[in-house]
Amino acid sequence: MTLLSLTDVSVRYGRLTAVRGVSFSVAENEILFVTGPNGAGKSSLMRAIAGVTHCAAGKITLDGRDITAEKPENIARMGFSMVPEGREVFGSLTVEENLMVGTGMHGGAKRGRIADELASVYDTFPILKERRNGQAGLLSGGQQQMLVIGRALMTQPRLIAIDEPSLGLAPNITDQVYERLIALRAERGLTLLIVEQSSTRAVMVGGRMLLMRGGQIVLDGDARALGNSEAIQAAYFGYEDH
Amino acid sequence: MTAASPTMSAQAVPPSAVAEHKPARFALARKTIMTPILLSLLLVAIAVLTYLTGSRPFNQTVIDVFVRVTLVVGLYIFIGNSGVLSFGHIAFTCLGGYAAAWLTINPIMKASALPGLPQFILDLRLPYWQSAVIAAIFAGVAALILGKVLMRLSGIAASIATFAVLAMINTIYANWDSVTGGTSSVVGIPIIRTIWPYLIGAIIAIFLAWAHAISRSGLALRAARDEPTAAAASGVDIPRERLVAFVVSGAVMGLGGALTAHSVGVVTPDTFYLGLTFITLSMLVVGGMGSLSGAVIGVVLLSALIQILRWMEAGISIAETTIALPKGVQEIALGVIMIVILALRPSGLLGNREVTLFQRKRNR
Amino acid sequence: MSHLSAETVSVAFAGLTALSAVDLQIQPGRISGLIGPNGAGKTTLVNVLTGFQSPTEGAVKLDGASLAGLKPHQVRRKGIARTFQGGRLFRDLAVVDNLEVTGVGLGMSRRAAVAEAEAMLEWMGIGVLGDRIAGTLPYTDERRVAIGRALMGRPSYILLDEPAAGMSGPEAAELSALIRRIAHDLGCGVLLIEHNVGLVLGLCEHVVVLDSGAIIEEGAPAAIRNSEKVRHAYMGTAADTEPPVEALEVAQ
Amino acid sequence: MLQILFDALSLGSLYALGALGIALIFGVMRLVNFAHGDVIAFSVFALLWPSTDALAIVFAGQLPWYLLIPFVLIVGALLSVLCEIVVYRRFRHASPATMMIASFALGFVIRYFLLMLFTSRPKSISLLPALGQPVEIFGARLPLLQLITIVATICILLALTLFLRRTRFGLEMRAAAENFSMARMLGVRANNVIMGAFAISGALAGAIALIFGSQTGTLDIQMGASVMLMAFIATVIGGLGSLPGAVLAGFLLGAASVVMQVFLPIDARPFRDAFVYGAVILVLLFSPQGLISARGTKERV
Amino acid sequence: DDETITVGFATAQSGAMQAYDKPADEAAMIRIEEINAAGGLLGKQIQVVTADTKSDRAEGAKAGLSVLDQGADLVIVSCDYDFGAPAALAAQDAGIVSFFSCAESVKAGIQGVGPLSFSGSVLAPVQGAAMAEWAFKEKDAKTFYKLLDTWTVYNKGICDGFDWMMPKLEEQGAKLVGEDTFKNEDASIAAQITRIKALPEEPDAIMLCTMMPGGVSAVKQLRAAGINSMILNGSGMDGSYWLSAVPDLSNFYIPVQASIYGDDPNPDVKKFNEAYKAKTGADPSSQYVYPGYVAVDVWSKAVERAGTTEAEAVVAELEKMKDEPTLFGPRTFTSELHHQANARYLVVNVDKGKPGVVGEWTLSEPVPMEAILK
Ligand SMILES: Nc1ncnc2c1ncn2[C@@H]1O[C@H](COP(=O)(O)OP(=O)(O)OP(=O)(O)O)[C@@H](O)[C@H]1O
Ligand SMILES: Nc1ncnc2c1ncn2[C@@H]1O[C@H](COP(=O)(O)OP(=O)(O)OP(=O)(O)O)[C@@H](O)[C@H]1O
Ligand SMILES: [Mg+2]
Ligand SMILES: [Mg+2]
Repeated sequence: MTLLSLTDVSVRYGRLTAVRGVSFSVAENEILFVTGPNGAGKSSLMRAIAGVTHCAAGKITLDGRDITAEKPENIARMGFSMVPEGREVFGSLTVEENLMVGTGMHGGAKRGRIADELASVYDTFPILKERRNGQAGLLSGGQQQMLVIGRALMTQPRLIAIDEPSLGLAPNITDQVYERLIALRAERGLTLLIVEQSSTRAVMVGGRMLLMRGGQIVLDGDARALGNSEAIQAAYFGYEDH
Repeated sequence: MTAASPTMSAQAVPPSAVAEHKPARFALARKTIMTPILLSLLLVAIAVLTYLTGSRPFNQTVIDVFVRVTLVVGLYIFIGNSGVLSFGHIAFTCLGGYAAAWLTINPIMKASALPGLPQFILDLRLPYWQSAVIAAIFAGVAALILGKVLMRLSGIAASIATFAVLAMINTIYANWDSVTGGTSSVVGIPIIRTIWPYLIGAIIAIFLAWAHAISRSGLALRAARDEPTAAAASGVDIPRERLVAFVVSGAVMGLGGALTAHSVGVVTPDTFYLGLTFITLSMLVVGGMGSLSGAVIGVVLLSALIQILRWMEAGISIAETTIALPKGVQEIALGVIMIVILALRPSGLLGNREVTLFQRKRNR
Repeated sequence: MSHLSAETVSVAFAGLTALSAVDLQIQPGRISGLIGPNGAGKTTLVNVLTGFQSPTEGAVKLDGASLAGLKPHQVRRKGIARTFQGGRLFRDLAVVDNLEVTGVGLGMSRRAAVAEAEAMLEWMGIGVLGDRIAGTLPYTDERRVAIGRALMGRPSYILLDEPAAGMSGPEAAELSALIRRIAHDLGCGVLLIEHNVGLVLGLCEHVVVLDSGAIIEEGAPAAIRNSEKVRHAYMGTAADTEPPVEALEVAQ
Repeated sequence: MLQILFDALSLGSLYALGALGIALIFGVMRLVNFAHGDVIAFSVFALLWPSTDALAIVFAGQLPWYLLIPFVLIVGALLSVLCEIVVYRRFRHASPATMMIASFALGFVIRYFLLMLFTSRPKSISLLPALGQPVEIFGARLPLLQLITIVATICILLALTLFLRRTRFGLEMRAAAENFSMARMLGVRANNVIMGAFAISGALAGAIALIFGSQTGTLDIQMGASVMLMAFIATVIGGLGSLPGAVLAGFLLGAASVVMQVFLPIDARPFRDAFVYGAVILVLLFSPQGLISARGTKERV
Repeated sequence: DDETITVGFATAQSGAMQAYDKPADEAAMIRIEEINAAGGLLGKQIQVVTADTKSDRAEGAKAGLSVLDQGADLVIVSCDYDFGAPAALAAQDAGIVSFFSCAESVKAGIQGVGPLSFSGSVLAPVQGAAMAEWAFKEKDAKTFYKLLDTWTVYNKGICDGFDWMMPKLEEQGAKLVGEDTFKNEDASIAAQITRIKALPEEPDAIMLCTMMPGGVSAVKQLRAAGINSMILNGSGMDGSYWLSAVPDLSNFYIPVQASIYGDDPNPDVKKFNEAYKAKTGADPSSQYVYPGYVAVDVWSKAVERAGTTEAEAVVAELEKMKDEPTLFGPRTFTSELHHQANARYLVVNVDKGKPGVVGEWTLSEPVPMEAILK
């Protein structure tokens, strides 16, 4: 069943078009990688889905509902959780407070579930537990990255979108993040939408892969099959203008 | 937009070899000089028009506008380049205004009104333009001394510290009766009612601001405004660059103070306090804090707006009937318009841009 | 021989030891690597070396002379440059001006600084970016500009904090070539912090591994790759799967 | 000595209460709300009928205290929320300087609106006269009103701090304060949360208006200005965003002012404020982050 | 022009000063209307032009220039010296006579503007001196305390007059037992009150040199603290509109040029008050209405006597005036002082919240120039 679908979505910054007419859809419980070189428009696309960047054109639906002009908080409340690029932690809050910010939308009733979730995040990232009462802004770069991923998981989303999860993470931690995400997919039917610059990880994990370039989708297919194919190389190194 | 992708062909000469190809002398100055020239021409045009109309109240209005231009440009030099919002600059205007008063009032009046002044000042009576220069220097020196202490601070702490300076100077000037006349007005300052000295003052301020902005210090300070950490890592001594801007802008504010004194003929500490602070700051922010053109155009536009609203308040005759806004609506309208402008253009009318004739292009 | 060194440097934050008795030496013309898990203290070490953080114990020495008490801008003027984990470009300034700032900060005239900035951009192969406003650059270009900014005035040492983060394989390969040229053509001593293990191991002559503020291993790349300790504390699957960056470089 | 302490506390509590309102909004929006002073004036002028006569025509001012106090607090809260909806909402992504000038312009509008309705002549009104009674504590004399003010300030501080630290609303508010769009991406209804903060701040303004009005018996359109200015300074030297810091600094400012008044020789007394501001500069130089630096004001490299 | 005489008002018609300028303007208008109704001045009707200073100094200069451009023969400027001076200076430059409608600083005249400038009111020091002398002579006050609000020159002026008078009274047995200062905007004067409370004995009289709005707050706090001394003020605290702030206020004294409370000994004042009410719909709010009337009155008399509106001649006639009777007390102008160094004051007492005239006082000698210029 289709969970998220985009039709002809464009994003513009003034005169610059960062995303031009992109369409794709994500099925429930799917893993979808979005890859592509620097400046391809991946982050812009994510922000447009999350509702924080305005779509210049096109239509986005989540669960069949049109969310193109919806407020970000309402999109989040529909079960879409987004980890933006560049670690947006609440620096002045403690680590644990950061984790709790997103848990309000369940009405506070499910205290037990929140506690369980917290325990499992701490389990994945023990360092966060150690620093739970420390100020989040003082964490190291990688620790902050763990925090934002943990924070997104705390909202118990149905669809999680992560913009470059491996950014600044030590390789073994990156492994753990992926393990956890894949486990959640199996346990809860979580749908994953992951932006990575390099296709390596997609090839390793498997799943579907979109390759963006110049604001457009240039390749769409099974990650393993596409692999290190000619097409990918061309996409990264081509210099044609658009 | 991958046009920026690097090519590996650049196995070129190491940078040092290319460094011989320096741009021509004054290339930077030549490239940016259109801005102050255009801004000055704008002011000259206004002045000539005013001169031609011959209306005395309008003449006085335009004099006010030029004084404000001087002050707001002075603010811009520090605030625009350093990003530190200063609430204290009007203190330098106060210093300048009183200095001009001390130097130009008839010695007989001075001896009775301000007996606490040192004898050599009591005996002195200078022409207004000399006093204006000295006032500017005096304010600049004060800025140097205060800035030495204050420029270590940044952000809102610096804003409050500068405000504290303003409040201190205000309290001192409002109570040091023998030297400043206390809260009572200092009178006898020669009033200059021709427009030209004010025009010249404003143009001097504009060129000073421009020269500072393109200087090494100006560039380093603008960099530190956005990213102090990275600027320090680039070798920029932030407090020092701030101090430079503080002194230059302090001097311009002092000049503005002298002009204020000569345009009205009386000074009181009150003239140089919160009211003036906020109106000048507003003009700067509405015009665009990060641009010299914004500073000048902000003043001109807001002043024009105020003037139009005043005419409307006084009543305009359309087809035999006079329509007048109720008294007091002018200020409300001004506030609303300012909010609307800022809501539509949060970084001011001009943002970071400058007016030039040509598109900004690097000569490479 | 000239060198920049940290001698038994320790840093403690309230209730937390970020570095304990770390020794490290960087030499001109050589590329050293610094890796370690998140929170190991790598950035903190760079902060100490560049005057942003004063060590609780130990000292930083340049050619044997202590740098204690110098402010960051003074350290930079001694020829020790750095980049930041986030780009930290001057967002409102054009790219050339970003580089120019360093020149000016080091005492050049603006004319000289512009000339060197343009030459530097050319040399790095990103001359076309010169007029772009830095705030609108994509992530990866930001990194390159930041490196260019740090290279102004030909520093003797440059400390790069995760310059390849968020770069794809081919982009990392280009970066790798650039770093090599920085060391060889400019004679700069490079300290490279990266989580891209392939990049580090392919590039560095000497690698230091930090964990919980202490050095747990150091040596040549091959030794690090095979160290069980490092594999356990840090590398995970990366040691096996990441293609070494040299391979990609050659592939081009 | 005790008398001096009480004098200091009673002046300080007014500043402290003002500082709370400012610090709250600053904490939430990085906005230095210059309109706060005018909200103070407005909420108490709401007790009068608009008239340009010198004599005040009392409207709600005759209500019994248990209606009058909520009335003023609600007026303050409503006006403050209205400001947020009509104006500040459009400045979510603007720079602090822009917001500050916008708030100043807004204050200007409110002020001139009042001026048009009431003229600049101060209006007199006998507000809560019962509070003028002096009480004796340990031989020191203190008007009941000031005692109430001091106690109320401390209670409000405690309640607010607990509220912000312990409740979800507080957490969401601080999160929205720091990164508005990220908070929304986490499902926080950030606009509502910020509106809540404005309501509290507005009610605080109402409280100041009441205290000030009953203390001076005079309603002046400028009345909020000087309290607001001191409160603003207290907010900064207290440590931006730290409510206890703001309150502490408010009390200290009051104390400094009273102590200087008592101990300066008569010739230097008119210069009192210069000394107070000098002290402010010294505090800032020695601890630029403020007396109690709030978490998160430190930024690591 | 030849047909009419023009009076220009460069006063605040909006903003903070408007509340003070407007009543004086209205009173001046009443005098102008009277003159016009009686056939005009030099046989010509008086025409009025106005320009708004918006309670702003820089605007003041423009307003002055604006009424001058409209041909004003007399410029009435703002009530307060600071706000009126720019317009008055413009008039001085243009060789036109100007009157401050009710400024009480010595600068509102020769000293602060020039030889063509006058004020319709009385110097502030006269008020302080008169109150001290009256309290000593008529009320038997022996111990005095001085509390100065440093906000304005006006406040300081009242206390200057008091300071000049005090040594004379001390020779006769009075005593100054203490002094203190505060600022008008101070939210609380608790510290100042504590100092008064610390005196061994409550002073007989407190000379309170202040004005609205801080003055009300100070009075309220003094009384709330249980200090019941008589409080002496300048005219600035006249008016009943603020009395509700201090319910049942007593023992509170103000000097006024005439009474707004309907009990003025001079029946013509009552007639004026009625005329004022008829014109504006409200009773005069304070005695500061009256000087506006006086300004036009003395100027028009001088014009009649000079037979011209020519500044030099009019000023010469004005300077000849010695105890020239007006509806609100005699006026004297000299070539040194275009202001009143002495005046006949009515003393108003507020008793249980009700103000009323309780006496009349004229200083035993005019305040000398040194004290005025202090
Ligand atoms: N706020 C902005 N204003 C102007 N241009 C922007 C802005 N954000 C992004 N861009 C531009 O939009 C284009 C796409 O950027 P985007 O960040 O979406 O790319 P990306 O694929 O995420 O790149 P990366 O892999 O480097 O993160 C780039 O050219 C970038 O310069
Ligand atoms: N100013 C500070 N106050 C408190 N703790 C700090 C501060 N700076 C760093 N730390 C802590 O010190 C430790 C080392 O941090 P550092 O940033 O040096 O790690 P790192 O090795 O660079 O990690 P990463 O790879 O994630 O960037 C971390 O646990 C961090 O939370
Ligand atoms: Mg991206
Ligand atoms: Mg790091």
